[in-house]
Amino acid sequence: MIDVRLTGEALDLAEAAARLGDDPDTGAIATFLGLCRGETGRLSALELEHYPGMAEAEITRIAESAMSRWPVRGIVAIHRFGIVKVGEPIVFVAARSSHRDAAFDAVRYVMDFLKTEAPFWKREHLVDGTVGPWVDATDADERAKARWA
Amino acid sequence: MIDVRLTGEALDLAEAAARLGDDPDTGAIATFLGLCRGETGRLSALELEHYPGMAEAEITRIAESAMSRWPVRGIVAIHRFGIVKVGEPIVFVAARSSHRDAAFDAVRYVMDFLKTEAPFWKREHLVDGTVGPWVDATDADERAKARWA
Amino acid sequence: MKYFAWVRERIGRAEEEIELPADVGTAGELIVWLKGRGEEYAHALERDRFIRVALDQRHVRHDAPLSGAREVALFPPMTGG
Amino acid sequence: MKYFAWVRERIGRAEEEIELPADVGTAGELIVWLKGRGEEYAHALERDRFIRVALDQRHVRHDAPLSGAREVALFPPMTGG
Repeated sequence: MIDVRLTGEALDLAEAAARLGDDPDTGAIATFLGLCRGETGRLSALELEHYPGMAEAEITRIAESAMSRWPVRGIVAIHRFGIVKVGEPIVFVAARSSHRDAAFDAVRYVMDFLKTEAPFWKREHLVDGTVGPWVDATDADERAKARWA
Repeated sequence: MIDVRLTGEALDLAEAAARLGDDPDTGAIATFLGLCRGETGRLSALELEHYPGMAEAEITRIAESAMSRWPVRGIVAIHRFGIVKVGEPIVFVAARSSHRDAAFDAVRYVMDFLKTEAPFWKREHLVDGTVGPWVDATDADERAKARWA
Repeated sequence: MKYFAWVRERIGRAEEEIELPADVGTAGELIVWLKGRGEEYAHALERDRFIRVALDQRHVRHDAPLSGAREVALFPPMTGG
Repeated sequence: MKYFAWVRERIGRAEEEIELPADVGTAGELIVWLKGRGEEYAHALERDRFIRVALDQRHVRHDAPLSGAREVALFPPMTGG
């Protein structure tokens, strides 16, 4: 089971977690929640631009790849677009599996590829009301992806 | 911030997640939920015996060790005791951090040590109403712990 | 063509229909050709190798042939998640 | 002394007060000495090396000295989480 969704609204985490469904042979659920950081008071929000259609397709391809690598019974991925205020969720990824290693690996893999392959672009909105620069891609994220090669 | 709790009641996941608190410089929250598996229809529940006092102390020591290894801003760990029915949560662990790697590592580390060091013992309750054997410790769990050495 | 983030801003539009000359065969050749269309394109695409290309909503390398693609998108390295 | 899980079941009690002889110095020596106290102890502790020991709620190895511990617990390998 793969469930990928984009939304312009605040994430409802209970609803997001419920999308994994019930399954008596799931022994492990790993989740990740990425939040908009304030960068020690500098930011008021992040604005997320995305490529409609390709964003869903690319995250789905990443989740399919994760399910082919590990014995995972389901993956849910939800990603925000638009204005995301400091403290609000940007992305939620969850995987359920019989055992914990597969669930942990699958969620981390999806996040590492999502960061560098899913077509989203962040720009900063500053606390003084101005719109700041586009966020630069980081080497750390490229290295994180490389560890799965 | 470390928040360790044992409970004989069903876990309230929204309440559990809320224990992490708000923090504008948290960019990443990783969580793990361990559930009672049905073992393909064989089990009705697991019964968890624990060592009161030491269980809390040992999980706290494990969480402190995780916080000393990674730049994690908070860890929450909640563990059930008593009868846990198939599909119900046994353990919830969450960590918040500025960046995702630390949050993932901390949660996985806490789970790997909790499995082999926290004083809990599981016994099977079967669907035919009888009480089955105590669950044996696994080599896989010992190996999982060894990877952090 | 579709453009995103600062590529979109510098070019000044989010999408446009373009008739390609016959000698533009790959994604990389498309970028070079677009840079000759005007200052805004030259500015948006100046750091060639940082520009990502998607053909029909799939990432491709700059040496990928354009053949048959109905939708071509150019954008900066991604920063989601 | 506190006992848990199948160690508790085989010994037939969850806890008891015990006066140790002076020559029982380590956790491992305690296990050997307890095995001599009766069949239920011998059965519970027969696989010595699988028995875990905690002194004052901390795990210790079998060669750890008992000195000063107020609470000693014996139990099987743990299976929580």
